[in-house]
Amino acid sequence: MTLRRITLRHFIALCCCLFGLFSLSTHATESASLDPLLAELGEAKIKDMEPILVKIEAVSDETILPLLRTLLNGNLYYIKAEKKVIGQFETNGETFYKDVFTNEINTGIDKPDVDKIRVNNNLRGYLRNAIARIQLTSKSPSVRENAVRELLSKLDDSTVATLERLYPYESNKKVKEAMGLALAMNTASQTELAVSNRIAAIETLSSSLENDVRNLLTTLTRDDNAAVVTAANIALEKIAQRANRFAFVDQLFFGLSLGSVLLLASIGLAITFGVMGVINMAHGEMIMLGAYTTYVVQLMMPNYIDYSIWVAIPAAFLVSGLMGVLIERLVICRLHGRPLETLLATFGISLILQQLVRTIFSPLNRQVSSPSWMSGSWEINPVLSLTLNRLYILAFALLVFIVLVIVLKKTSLGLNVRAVSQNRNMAKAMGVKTNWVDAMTFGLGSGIAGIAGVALSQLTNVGPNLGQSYIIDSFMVVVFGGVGNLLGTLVAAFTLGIATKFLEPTTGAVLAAILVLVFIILFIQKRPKGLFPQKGRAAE
Amino acid sequence: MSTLDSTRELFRRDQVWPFLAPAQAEVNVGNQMILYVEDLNLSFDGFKALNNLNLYINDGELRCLIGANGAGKTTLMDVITGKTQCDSGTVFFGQNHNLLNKDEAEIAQLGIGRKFQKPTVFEEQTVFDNLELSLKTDKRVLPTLFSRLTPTQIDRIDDVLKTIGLAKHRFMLAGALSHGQKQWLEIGMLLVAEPRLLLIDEPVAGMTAQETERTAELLTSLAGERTVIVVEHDMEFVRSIARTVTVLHQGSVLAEGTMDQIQSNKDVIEVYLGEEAAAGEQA
Amino acid sequence: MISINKVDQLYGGTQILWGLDLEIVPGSITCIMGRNGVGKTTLLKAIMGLLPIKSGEITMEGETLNKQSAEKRAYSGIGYVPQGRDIFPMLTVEENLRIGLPVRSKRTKDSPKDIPEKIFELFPVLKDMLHRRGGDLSGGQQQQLAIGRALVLEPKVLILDEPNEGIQPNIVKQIGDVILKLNAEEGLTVILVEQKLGFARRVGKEFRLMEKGRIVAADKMENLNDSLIKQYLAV
Amino acid sequence: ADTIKVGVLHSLSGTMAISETTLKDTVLMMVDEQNKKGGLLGKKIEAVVVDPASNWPLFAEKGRELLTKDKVDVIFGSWTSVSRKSVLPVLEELNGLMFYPVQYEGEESSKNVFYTGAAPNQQAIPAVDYLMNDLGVERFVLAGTDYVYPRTTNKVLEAYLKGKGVAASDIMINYTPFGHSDWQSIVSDVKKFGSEGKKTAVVSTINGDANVPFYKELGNQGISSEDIPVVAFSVGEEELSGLDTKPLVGHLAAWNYFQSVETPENEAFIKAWHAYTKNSDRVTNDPMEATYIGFKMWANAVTKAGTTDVDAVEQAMIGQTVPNLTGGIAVMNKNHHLSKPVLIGEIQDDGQFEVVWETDGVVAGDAWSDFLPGSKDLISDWTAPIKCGNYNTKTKTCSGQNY
Amino acid sequence: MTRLTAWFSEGRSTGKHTLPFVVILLSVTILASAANLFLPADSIFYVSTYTITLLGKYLCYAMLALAVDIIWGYCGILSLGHGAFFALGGYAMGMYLMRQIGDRGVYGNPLLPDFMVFLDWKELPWFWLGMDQFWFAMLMAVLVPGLLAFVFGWLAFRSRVTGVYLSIMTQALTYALLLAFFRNEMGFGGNNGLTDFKEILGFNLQADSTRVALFLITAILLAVIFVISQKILSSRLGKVVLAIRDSESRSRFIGYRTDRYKVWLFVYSAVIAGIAGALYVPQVGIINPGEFSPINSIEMVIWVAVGGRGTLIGAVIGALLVNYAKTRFTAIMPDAWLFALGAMFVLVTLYLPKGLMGLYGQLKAKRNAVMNKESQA
Ligand SMILES: Nc1ncnc2c1ncn2[C@@H]1O[C@H](COP(=O)(O)OP(=O)(O)OP(=O)(O)O)[C@@H](O)[C@H]1O
Ligand SMILES: Nc1ncnc2c1ncn2[C@@H]1O[C@H](COP(=O)(O)OP(=O)(O)OP(=O)(O)O)[C@@H](O)[C@H]1O
Ligand SMILES: NC(N)=O
Ligand SMILES: [Mg+2]
Ligand SMILES: [Mg+2]
Repeated sequence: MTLRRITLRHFIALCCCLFGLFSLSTHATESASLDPLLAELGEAKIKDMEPILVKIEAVSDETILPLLRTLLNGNLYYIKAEKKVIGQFETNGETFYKDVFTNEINTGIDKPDVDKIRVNNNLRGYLRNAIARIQLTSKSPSVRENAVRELLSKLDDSTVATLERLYPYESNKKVKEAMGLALAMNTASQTELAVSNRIAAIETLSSSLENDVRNLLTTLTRDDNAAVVTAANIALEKIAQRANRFAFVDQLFFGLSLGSVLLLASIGLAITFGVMGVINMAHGEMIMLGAYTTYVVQLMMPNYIDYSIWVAIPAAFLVSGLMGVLIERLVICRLHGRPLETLLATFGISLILQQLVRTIFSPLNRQVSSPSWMSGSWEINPVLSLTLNRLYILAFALLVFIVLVIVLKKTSLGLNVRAVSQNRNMAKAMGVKTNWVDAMTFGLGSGIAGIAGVALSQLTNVGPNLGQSYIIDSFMVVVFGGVGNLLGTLVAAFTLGIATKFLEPTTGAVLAAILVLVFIILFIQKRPKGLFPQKGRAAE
Repeated sequence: MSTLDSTRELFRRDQVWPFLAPAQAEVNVGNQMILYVEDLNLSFDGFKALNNLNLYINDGELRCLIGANGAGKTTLMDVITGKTQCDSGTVFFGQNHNLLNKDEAEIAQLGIGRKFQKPTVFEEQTVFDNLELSLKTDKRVLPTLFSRLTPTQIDRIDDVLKTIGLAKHRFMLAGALSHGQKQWLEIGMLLVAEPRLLLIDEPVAGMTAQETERTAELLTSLAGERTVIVVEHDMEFVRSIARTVTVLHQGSVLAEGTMDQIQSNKDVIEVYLGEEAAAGEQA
Repeated sequence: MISINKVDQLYGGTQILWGLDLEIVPGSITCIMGRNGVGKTTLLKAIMGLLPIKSGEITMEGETLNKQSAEKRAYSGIGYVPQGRDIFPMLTVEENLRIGLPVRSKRTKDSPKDIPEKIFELFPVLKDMLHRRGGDLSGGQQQQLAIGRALVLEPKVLILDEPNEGIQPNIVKQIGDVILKLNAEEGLTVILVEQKLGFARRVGKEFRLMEKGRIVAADKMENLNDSLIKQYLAV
Repeated sequence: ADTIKVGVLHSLSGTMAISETTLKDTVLMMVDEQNKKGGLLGKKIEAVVVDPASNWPLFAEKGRELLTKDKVDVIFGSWTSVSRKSVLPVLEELNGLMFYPVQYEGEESSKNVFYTGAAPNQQAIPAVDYLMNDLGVERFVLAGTDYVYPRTTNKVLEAYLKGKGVAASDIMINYTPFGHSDWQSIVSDVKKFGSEGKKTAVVSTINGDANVPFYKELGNQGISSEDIPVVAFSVGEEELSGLDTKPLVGHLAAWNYFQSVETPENEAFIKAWHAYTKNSDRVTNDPMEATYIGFKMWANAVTKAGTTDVDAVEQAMIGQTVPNLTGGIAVMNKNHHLSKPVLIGEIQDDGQFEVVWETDGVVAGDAWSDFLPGSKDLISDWTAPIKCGNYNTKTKTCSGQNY
Repeated sequence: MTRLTAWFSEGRSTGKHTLPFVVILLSVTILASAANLFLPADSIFYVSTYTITLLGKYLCYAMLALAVDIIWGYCGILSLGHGAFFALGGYAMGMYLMRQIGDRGVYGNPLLPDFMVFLDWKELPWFWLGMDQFWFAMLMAVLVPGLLAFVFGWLAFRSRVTGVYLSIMTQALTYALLLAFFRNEMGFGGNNGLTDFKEILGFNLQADSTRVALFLITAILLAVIFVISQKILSSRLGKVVLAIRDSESRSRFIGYRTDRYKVWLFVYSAVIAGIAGALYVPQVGIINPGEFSPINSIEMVIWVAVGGRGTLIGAVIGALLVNYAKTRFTAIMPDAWLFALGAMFVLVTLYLPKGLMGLYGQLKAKRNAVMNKESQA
């Protein structure tokens, strides 16, 4: 272990010097020394690969980046026959091979000819650092900045030396700041330096939220020098204060995000159950159908995963909506005036639908990929980052909600369905096409459940039990908000989401769930008709 | 408030602590007055349904309550029977029962019966059972479990069935009755309960002329022993039973007096009767 | 206008209407009378299509209605004011009235965005209560709303089931005037079930007496005499 | 009887169907193959499939049905521990024989059950050894679904880690309900816990359905396997097939079998499986191998005993050997647990595992953990003279079952 | 006249089925028991122990269905959480049985059940104390569900929580208990629950005679509860209960404190559910938090609906039939039984609005009509 560290450091130092010396060297001169190394790499076992990589790094410069990246992503292959490496790429579902340096497409290669060069976690860590080291001199400021930040945790002498050398020439403010931070960290940790310098450095550090800074400061609280300890403590305190504020925002976001999931899951039910009065136990399965639709859509357009969502949303709406219309026409419409019995029938339907997907798609979960634009997170600062998929889903939930409210407010459907649910016969006598209204409304509610399925497929399992896991929550949200009140559903979903997420850190997930349930039970005692009750003489 | 004051307040001599008061005290009608409604106010989202309403009903009186649609008659009954909470005011039954802190069942058990404007009966039970349920009996859980119909009770029900003309339909489900029959059944439910005070909301709606007459007779015969408050828009009917008539308007009393006085009251004519009706619409 | 031929009607096992015949002439005001429970409401519901009839035929302007759903009949021009009002309780007064607008626009060929002003002229109280829930209205207000709601449809035939139940005298009078006015000015055909003789006499032009699910007497209103009343209306 | 009957007691509906259906198919495939080879003892094997529908009491009922009505000679079944615990009394009462193919918490050894899945010492302990020794992990998050298997495994691990000098503050334990789907706060806590300077890893005993949202959240919060590797004991190829594995590459799992291991046996097995399911995309996994080994051993034992009589087969089972699909030989020990190799694999973007570490030889399954105070002194030995599943080596007594 | 007969055959007839039901129930169970105990296993009339336990389980479910029907069918309170009471009763029994294991557990600890040893608990939690006494455990089996029902009902009915709000709250209740019992800290064995029981009152639970005895006791208790419930529901209290179902506010206006009626009926129903649970556990051999799962509670409602709600006999028949169907379907078509069961629910709802008992009523009405016609002719 130690031995390896030393060699590593040695080589890093070496390669840092090389940046300066050979920054203009050409690919041609390198490849001569590179090729055998690459061949070696292709033949090596995972555990023998690191030294080879160190050597590769030592003899090359920025031009090696594509190679390292390809390797990091697991796309580097080795052509045994030619003793050459090649990158495998995929565009629109087609795999092809190209030279990682020249980007020349090599059409003469088939899958059996090549072997994947596998990497493991250690190698990936190494590769990332190597890339960062190389990128310190990248032309793009943001790449340089990331490189510096990447290296914060690995500040060894040579890196520091490089940074010190690059620092005066750095023109970009942000990069310079990051470098300054790294250097300050270095200064702060050097016990041989003057105390006043160290304390000044610590003060600089106190404005950063980087984890590495905090870890360094924590170590410094055990420093031999009392003044340094005090300064470190003060700085830590300052950082903690800022971090706590962001932690609160973080938690709030978690709550909103959970709320948006609850909202999506229950909004369709707010229509079929809340407005129409159908105790729709098959609601969960409508969500499930939506999720499976997403899966099928992705199957049909494997090369356009990024766009598949845009197809999946309308498709899921149609599939679940049509299924809803079908159920309404075949079953629900015969149960008018018997709302409790809709529970029985729709429960039966939910069993059938579950078994149906189990038969068609197997009982196993299906794989739904996330579009690249929905993956990852939006890093606001080192302690606050919001995951993109959740952010989109939050926005999406609100959008669906608004659209729904508009549909119900601005079209006659909303009015008619309420009239029908309050007095079917009288609605008929007023010329309302009750059959049509019922079918459309149930279809709308189901369709929205389907859309919810698309969103949920991005977060959780797509399997036959998907619906089951949301049905109870959905009913809870609708009832807590007040049956028949869409706004209530919205508020209830977010209330429950936020409450859960603020409880969770102290109580743990299980207890939080229990407490929220108990809270709902007690709350309903105070407000027996939910958050937004239907008022008036007729409401009882 | 000083401690002394609050202690005094606590031990005021004119007050009995609720838990010391006898649970089912007789209704005290010492002043010949059975119902006191004072300064009653109630508004729904800013709309004043009852507006400083005062109303006193004598024991044994038959009082007609009229007033425009929406004047607050039904709402008043809602407040008296505990269905609706008022914003301010007092409602006393006799001198000793504050109705405002009692719930519907307690009020009913005190002897206040009500017929609703829209007939409400237990649709899935027979006419007979509807009446049995309304009998004046101990209505607590255990006594109800062990009670059996006594012959006198059965006779009582039979009597009432005859009175309301549903003897033939005694075993029919109440839900299958026509609108008018339900009205009668509801009156019957009131009768078997033998309440002290009857609040009757539009009893003759949907009844034929003869039935209306019969209802009038029935109600007149009840008065004296019982106190009856009737709300009705059928002026002919009101005239045939009324001794005192109170007119409500926009949540407060507009006029009170005999039928003749009322019929000639300009305000009443304007807001309620209309010229012709005041002149006495002839059949 | 509407003719009813040999209509039988059952509730479960009990027959309510027995081979009932009834002819409603266009532009008439026909008053159907009878004791409680003889089947008046049942008959009106059958005309409106809210109850399936067992046998017989109901036609309107020569076309059979038997197969038509209630909503179709609303489009064909039948307006219905049910006994017990049947207001949509959780809809506001305005919404209660708006429900009929699509039918109205189809029937009048204009496409009104708004509730016709004449409804509010007839029942001013509805204007004040426009944003209150129907179910919160007082009984009489609801009755007015029910009539107003039927008039929004601009019907050819208006079916009224005891429309004066619970309505204050001056408005009863007013409703009578409205019926007469619509009948006179727009030729509205009216089928009216009414117990109160005074009103029936004032408004009705024809009367039909019912007993045990059959029409037992029919004539002009002038000819409704005491013996008939004694025979069919007294208890 | 003219056939030998094999009962299949796996849930085909309900929450567990997702995992158990595959095992039902595996048993059916094994039965098929055996019949093609001429059956057993000259008789055809007949499979009797029932559906206990993920309902635990139904496992007992269906078990009884299989044993008394269908008179099966052996049962292959159960996944969750609770379902096993539910049938167990029935098996012991009616002297049935069951093969249990799933990794579990240990602390059990019945005369009537053979445990072909991993005990904690065949999965958990080697996995943390790997984390500590090879990855230099110093902090551990023990995350699990709140039920017995994770609780016990974590208890074992906690004791083990503390024994290795890991401070209590460097162990974070977290339990979540079944099917937990909102992992935001927990993953964020893990992230914080892991960013405090020491190399951190997550040891996951998260069950089935909760895994997909867990890994998705990991991916989205940008926790890469280099920063905080997750080593899971309940995530296999089948679970991964329902997941987009790109963001998960590099996370780990510890099993006794991976589909990616290239041996002739495994190749044959996978081929047979694809042929049987008529689907070349179907993956194989560890409980399938456990089922495979169990079935082979049972067939051998029946042949050896010359009868399907439970007592005879039970004795004949002990010492049975079957080649592992991953190489080496599995041995049935006296405690009804197997000796098997332990492998650690990294998730690849094709949903397969790349073996990154394996034990030198096989590890014998330990029915009673050496790291739990209550069971330190217990051993299981179903051979004479002890013949007991929970024999206390201190008191020299056998508690519980008396046969 | 026809109305009168209609009244006799419908309105007041609830008590009419009682005697035949009790007779059939008891004779079938006694015959089955005898056939199990005294006939040789190869006799065609032999009833296997498997069948006996299965029937015993069905009877427990029937009792549970009765409990659901009493409050749903008669009082209109749709409880989607009755499984909670059932499970609590079951846990009480399970705790007793667990304590009876004594030192025969795998760890041989005389005091602590295995799962506590295993989680390294040192002493018995307070709520386990006394559970080794049969009488005490049985008291708890009715008291705990009863008390929970009382507290919950008292809160909910007094605040006038009704309709779907109440249903969903009951669901929340059982769901919360489900999560709570899953927690190992609770001291009820977590997900694994309580199992591996050895004996009850000194009788070996595995013995056929014990199983038969449990089965008979279940049948007898079912009969007793049936008769008592019948009596209660045909008393005036029964009418009040129906009145509450019809129109609760109207009942209040004639002087009934409906909340109290509802609370007591709810408690009664919960106690029955608790008893059913207590009988269920020794027969199936395990109690686990899964019994709290909301889906289970929904299923109970469905048994009642299939049988015909508002008739006690319907509830019993529904429970027996649906569970029998489940047993058969899962064995005959393990891959497709959910289709069959689901379809059954849908079809029953569509074509038998009042459940099987409604069908029975219709058939009888038809026959009566035919007979009436004949007699008139
Ligand atoms: N819950 C409520 N919300 C809003 N307004 C209400 C409510 N209840 C009653 N009102 C209003 O209060 C007024 C009084 O109603 P009330 O029913 O007491 O009238 P009423 O005198 O009984 O009339 P009618 O003779 O028509 O029955 C009406 O205008 C009604 O719209
Ligand atoms: N839903 C029903 N089920 C069974 N029978 C019914 C039903 N509705 C009405 N009936 C019966 O049908 C008969 C006629 O009822 P209908 O309502 O038509 O009478 P009506 O003439 O309108 O009486 P009213 O003047 O009281 O309104 C009544 O005897 C009633 O008992
Ligand atoms: N044994 C398990 N994984 O439950
Ligand atoms: Mg009124
Ligand atoms: Mg009528």
